[in-house]
Amino acid sequence: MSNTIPLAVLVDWLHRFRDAVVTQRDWLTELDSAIGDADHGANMARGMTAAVEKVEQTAPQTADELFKTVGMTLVSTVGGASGPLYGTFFLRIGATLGVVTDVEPSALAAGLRAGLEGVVARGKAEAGDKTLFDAIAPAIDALDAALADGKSAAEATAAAATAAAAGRDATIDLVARKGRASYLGERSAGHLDPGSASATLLFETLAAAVAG
Amino acid sequence: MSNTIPLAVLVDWLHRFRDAVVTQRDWLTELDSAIGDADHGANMARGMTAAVEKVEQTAPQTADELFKTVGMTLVSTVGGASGPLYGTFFLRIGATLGVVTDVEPSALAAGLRAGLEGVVARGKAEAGDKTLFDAIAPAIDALDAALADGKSAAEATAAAATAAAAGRDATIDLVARKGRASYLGERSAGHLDPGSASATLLFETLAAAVAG
Amino acid sequence: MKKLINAPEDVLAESLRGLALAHPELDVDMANRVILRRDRKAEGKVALLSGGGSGHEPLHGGFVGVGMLDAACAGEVFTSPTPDQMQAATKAIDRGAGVLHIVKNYTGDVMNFEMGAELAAMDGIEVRSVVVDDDVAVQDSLYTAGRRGVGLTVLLEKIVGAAAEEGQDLAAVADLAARVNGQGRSMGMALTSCTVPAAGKPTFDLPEDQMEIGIGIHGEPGRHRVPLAPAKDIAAQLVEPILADMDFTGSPAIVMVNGMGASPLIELYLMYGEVAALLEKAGVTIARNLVGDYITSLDMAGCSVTVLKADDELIRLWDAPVVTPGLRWGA
Amino acid sequence: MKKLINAPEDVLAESLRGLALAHPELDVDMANRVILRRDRKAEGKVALLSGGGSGHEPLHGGFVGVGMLDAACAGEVFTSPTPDQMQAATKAIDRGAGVLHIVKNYTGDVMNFEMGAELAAMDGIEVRSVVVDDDVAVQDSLYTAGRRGVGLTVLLEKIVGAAAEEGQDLAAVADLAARVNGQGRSMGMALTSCTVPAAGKPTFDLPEDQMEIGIGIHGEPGRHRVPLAPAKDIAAQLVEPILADMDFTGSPAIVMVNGMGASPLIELYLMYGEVAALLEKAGVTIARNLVGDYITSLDMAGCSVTVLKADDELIRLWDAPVVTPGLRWGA
Ligand SMILES: Nc1ncnc2c1ncn2[C@@H]1O[C@H](COP(=O)(O)OP(=O)(O)O)[C@@H](O)[C@H]1O
Ligand SMILES: Nc1ncnc2c1ncn2[C@@H]1O[C@H](COP(=O)(O)OP(=O)(O)O)[C@@H](O)[C@H]1O
Ligand SMILES: [Mg+2]
Ligand SMILES: [Mg+2]
Ligand SMILES: [Mg+2]
Ligand SMILES: [Mg+2]
Repeated sequence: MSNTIPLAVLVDWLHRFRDAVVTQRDWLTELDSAIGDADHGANMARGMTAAVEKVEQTAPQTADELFKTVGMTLVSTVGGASGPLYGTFFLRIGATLGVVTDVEPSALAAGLRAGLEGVVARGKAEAGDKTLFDAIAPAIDALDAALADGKSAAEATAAAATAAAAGRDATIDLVARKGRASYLGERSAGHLDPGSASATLLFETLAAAVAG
Repeated sequence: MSNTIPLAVLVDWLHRFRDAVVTQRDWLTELDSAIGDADHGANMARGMTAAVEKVEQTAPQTADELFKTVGMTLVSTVGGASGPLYGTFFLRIGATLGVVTDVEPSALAAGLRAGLEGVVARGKAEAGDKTLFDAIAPAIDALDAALADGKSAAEATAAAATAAAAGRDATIDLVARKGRASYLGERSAGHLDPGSASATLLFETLAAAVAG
Repeated sequence: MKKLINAPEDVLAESLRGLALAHPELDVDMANRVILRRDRKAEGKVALLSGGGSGHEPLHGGFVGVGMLDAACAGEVFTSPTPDQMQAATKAIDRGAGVLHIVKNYTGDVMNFEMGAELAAMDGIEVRSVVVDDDVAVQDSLYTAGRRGVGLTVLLEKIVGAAAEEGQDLAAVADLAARVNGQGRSMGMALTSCTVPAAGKPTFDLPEDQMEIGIGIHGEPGRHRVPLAPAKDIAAQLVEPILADMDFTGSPAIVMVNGMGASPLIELYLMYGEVAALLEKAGVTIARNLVGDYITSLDMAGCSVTVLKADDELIRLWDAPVVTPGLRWGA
Repeated sequence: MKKLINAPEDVLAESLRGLALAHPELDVDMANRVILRRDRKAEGKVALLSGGGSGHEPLHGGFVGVGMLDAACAGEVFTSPTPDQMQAATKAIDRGAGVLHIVKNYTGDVMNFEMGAELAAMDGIEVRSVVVDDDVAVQDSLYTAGRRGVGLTVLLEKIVGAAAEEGQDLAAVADLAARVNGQGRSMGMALTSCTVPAAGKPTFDLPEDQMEIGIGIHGEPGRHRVPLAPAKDIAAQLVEPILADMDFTGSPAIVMVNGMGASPLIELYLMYGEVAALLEKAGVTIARNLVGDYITSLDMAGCSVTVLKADDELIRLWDAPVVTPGLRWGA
């Protein structure tokens, strides 16, 4: 059994992520209503719908093209905080993976790590700020650890999804220091961060796509 | 037992009418909410409060002064439809009664009749238009009839009050042809006319004042 | 009731105080509740007075200024002002050329202005009146109070104000006012009731899935209660009765989409898009427009549409300079 | 949800259509969702670009015109526009003298405008930015997103727009913008939540007897939920934190009482009376004011107060002619 992830699986991931944010659109918006401005579901659904459409139209043949297409489309259709953040995330993944069609799990992990660094470069978030960072960072840490332990791509991405969900749930108790929720001060505590929720969907759909 | 009505009783009537519209303010407004603009209670309460205050300040010594004071105050403090209508009503009563201190019941009836004619001159209302005319006109008819029958002032004003209430209740089934309720067309049926309600209070308090 | 107010009975006085503080170019007579221009018109110019119940802001006080009204009388919320207010205002603004009273057709307004004009006549001032009655939601008839005066009032005050400003005499100004009134029609709708401060609760209940078509500007229920509909359908329900009542083709039209007080501009512009498309389809040429809150009904959500059949002369007067808190251009 | 709209996803495009129809003096690029002046500035003049999520009308599209913005990018409701919109707009309005981006301080707006400026720089256009952050409801700190940009944006766009119109260069215009931002403070409150069309229901529940103090302009809950209070107390709750944050005595002030979208003018004037009285008591001299809906939050009822410490130069620029749908005087 080869451990490399073919481009088709990455495309499938993006479809699944699109489906997830469309399906969970109202939930994401509800989370954003509590401590934000009630648009995160609409933003992610609009952006990923456009991104997958663009992918279907242009049928990219390499990983860098695929993720660049997604990243550019998110940047140009989402707006808000999530547009530049998710956009930069995917753009960096594409740049890191380069002109390949099959992706080694470790290369994917490196790409995701680069994506996270792009998010931090744009948004200056740190651990505990109550942002999507708090789901993505532990997910990538778990992915790295599982791969270092010799786990399969399926096992490692499943571990990443679990870690993302844990990170997401841990945002509930946090007082936001970045993004709109920070305006609420102490009132932001007790609510799940919407961006960490969509980021968890990102890793859950990755695991599902890799598992097939 | 003299049947003449002393000025003090007329002053008492106005106090009682003031108290009645203040007490029934919310009810009058609620009636006006259904088929008007929700201000008849506020209008009548504001106007009669100002009128009685003015009467207390100036202490008019004759019927014409008394009713002129009330009429002028209503005209200058109420506005809306009820201001000119009730204002004209009282102004005409005053002009008809003239410089007297004690008022014969028949003179009062003539004064009220002149007041009604003033209302009609201003507002062009006819019977069945669903306005305060529909309470005032039958009240004065009843008053005239009772006095012609040789009834006492107390009996005659009580009959007037009963007729006013009957006229008021009969407005429920009417489709309004005058005033704001006319804009509702058929939808105005099924609701009591607010002006006929305040006019009924006018005759009920007259009867009460005369009865002592 | 959720409002930015203190005691309900103080709303009018306190709002006038704020208006006076915000607009030093206006002179607010707090005792008479009359809003006047600080710089009065020159001797020999016809003066324009309007007024009505409060709760329709910026109408009428916000339309006092150069090129529009000389004064406005403010009544209590939804209650016509009183004759002595009109007398005081008429006296203050008359420059020897007479005064035009612009009255919206409501029993109370008409009767009070009639008495006010009688009082002014006793002061030796020549007064002419125009009664605006443009609301096609109301069936017109000799036996009723007739049509309400609604959105056209704004357009009329602007156009007639320009004529008075350029020095036309009272007869000409009054004739123009009558002509404008004859050539404009309006229709309104409500998504929600308004709440009269003194009443403390909504004038009518309107379920989440219903709206009122054919409302006026006093929170009175409309002619029909119908299911809530998309903007496109709402526009049709407002435009159709207007076009059915008068032919607007063949002349340039001035069109207003007016908010009732609680409908945000993003929605009013959207409505204007729908209304303009319908009018264009019906062959009406829109020469000028207004979109915004101009004649409101307190905190009611909803809108109204007004269409005025204009001509070169009316367009010229429309374009003339106006400097008021509510309408301003050309100066 | 009761709104004058068709499908929620079409609100922005359809509202822009209406804006374009209503204002032929504007050029609305429907593909890029950019609102521009039809008559572009002369060569060599600094151009001003702003933009942000929609739902704040008339901000920003309603402030495009002579003496104010050269273009505005419209994002989805409450969602910052995207970098390519800013790139297209910047390119369209640059007259060789550079472009100032006026950005409200929200993470999304700041990031998107940063990327937009990067793209414009790649097109060889000199871009400077000012990030407006005037909301005293938010604790300022190095570790957070900082204060929100709210009402001061309106005043800044007017004043800086006048400077750009009279030919000041990019450095001067950018410095002026930074100076204005440093000298103004705002605070807002909500009586009701707004409803985002795509969400379909109010962003937060607010009981009949409660209000939110310290809200922004995106329907986000405020800093505190407190019992509903009279206008007098509300004014104090808005004015005090502003005065606590900055000393406004000794200079003329420009003051805005702004409606959040569903509060009628009669209430806003009343609030202005309360605010002006409090400021006067605190020794603040109000030189100019604005009362009305200028930066809204969809259909939210409530208001905000903005105070700008001005001087003769800022007052001169404030008084300079402006011709936009939302603000107009002097021409
Ligand atoms: N500076 C930041 N760094 C990382 N993530 C952020 C930052 N600011 C906001 N976010 C994330 O963005 C999410 C909100 O996205 P969205 O609602 O689409 O945008 P907006 O806040 O502009 O409305 C937040 O829940 C948070 O996870
Ligand atoms: N033309 C008229 N003639 C007689 N009464 C009238 C006329 N128009 C209205 N009314 C009376 O006035 C009442 C309404 O008074 P009010 O609510 O105080 O004034 P408004 O209608 O101006 O708000 C109606 O209920 C009706 O009885
Ligand atoms: Mg959001
Ligand atoms: Mg009434
Ligand atoms: Mg009334
Ligand atoms: Mg947003």
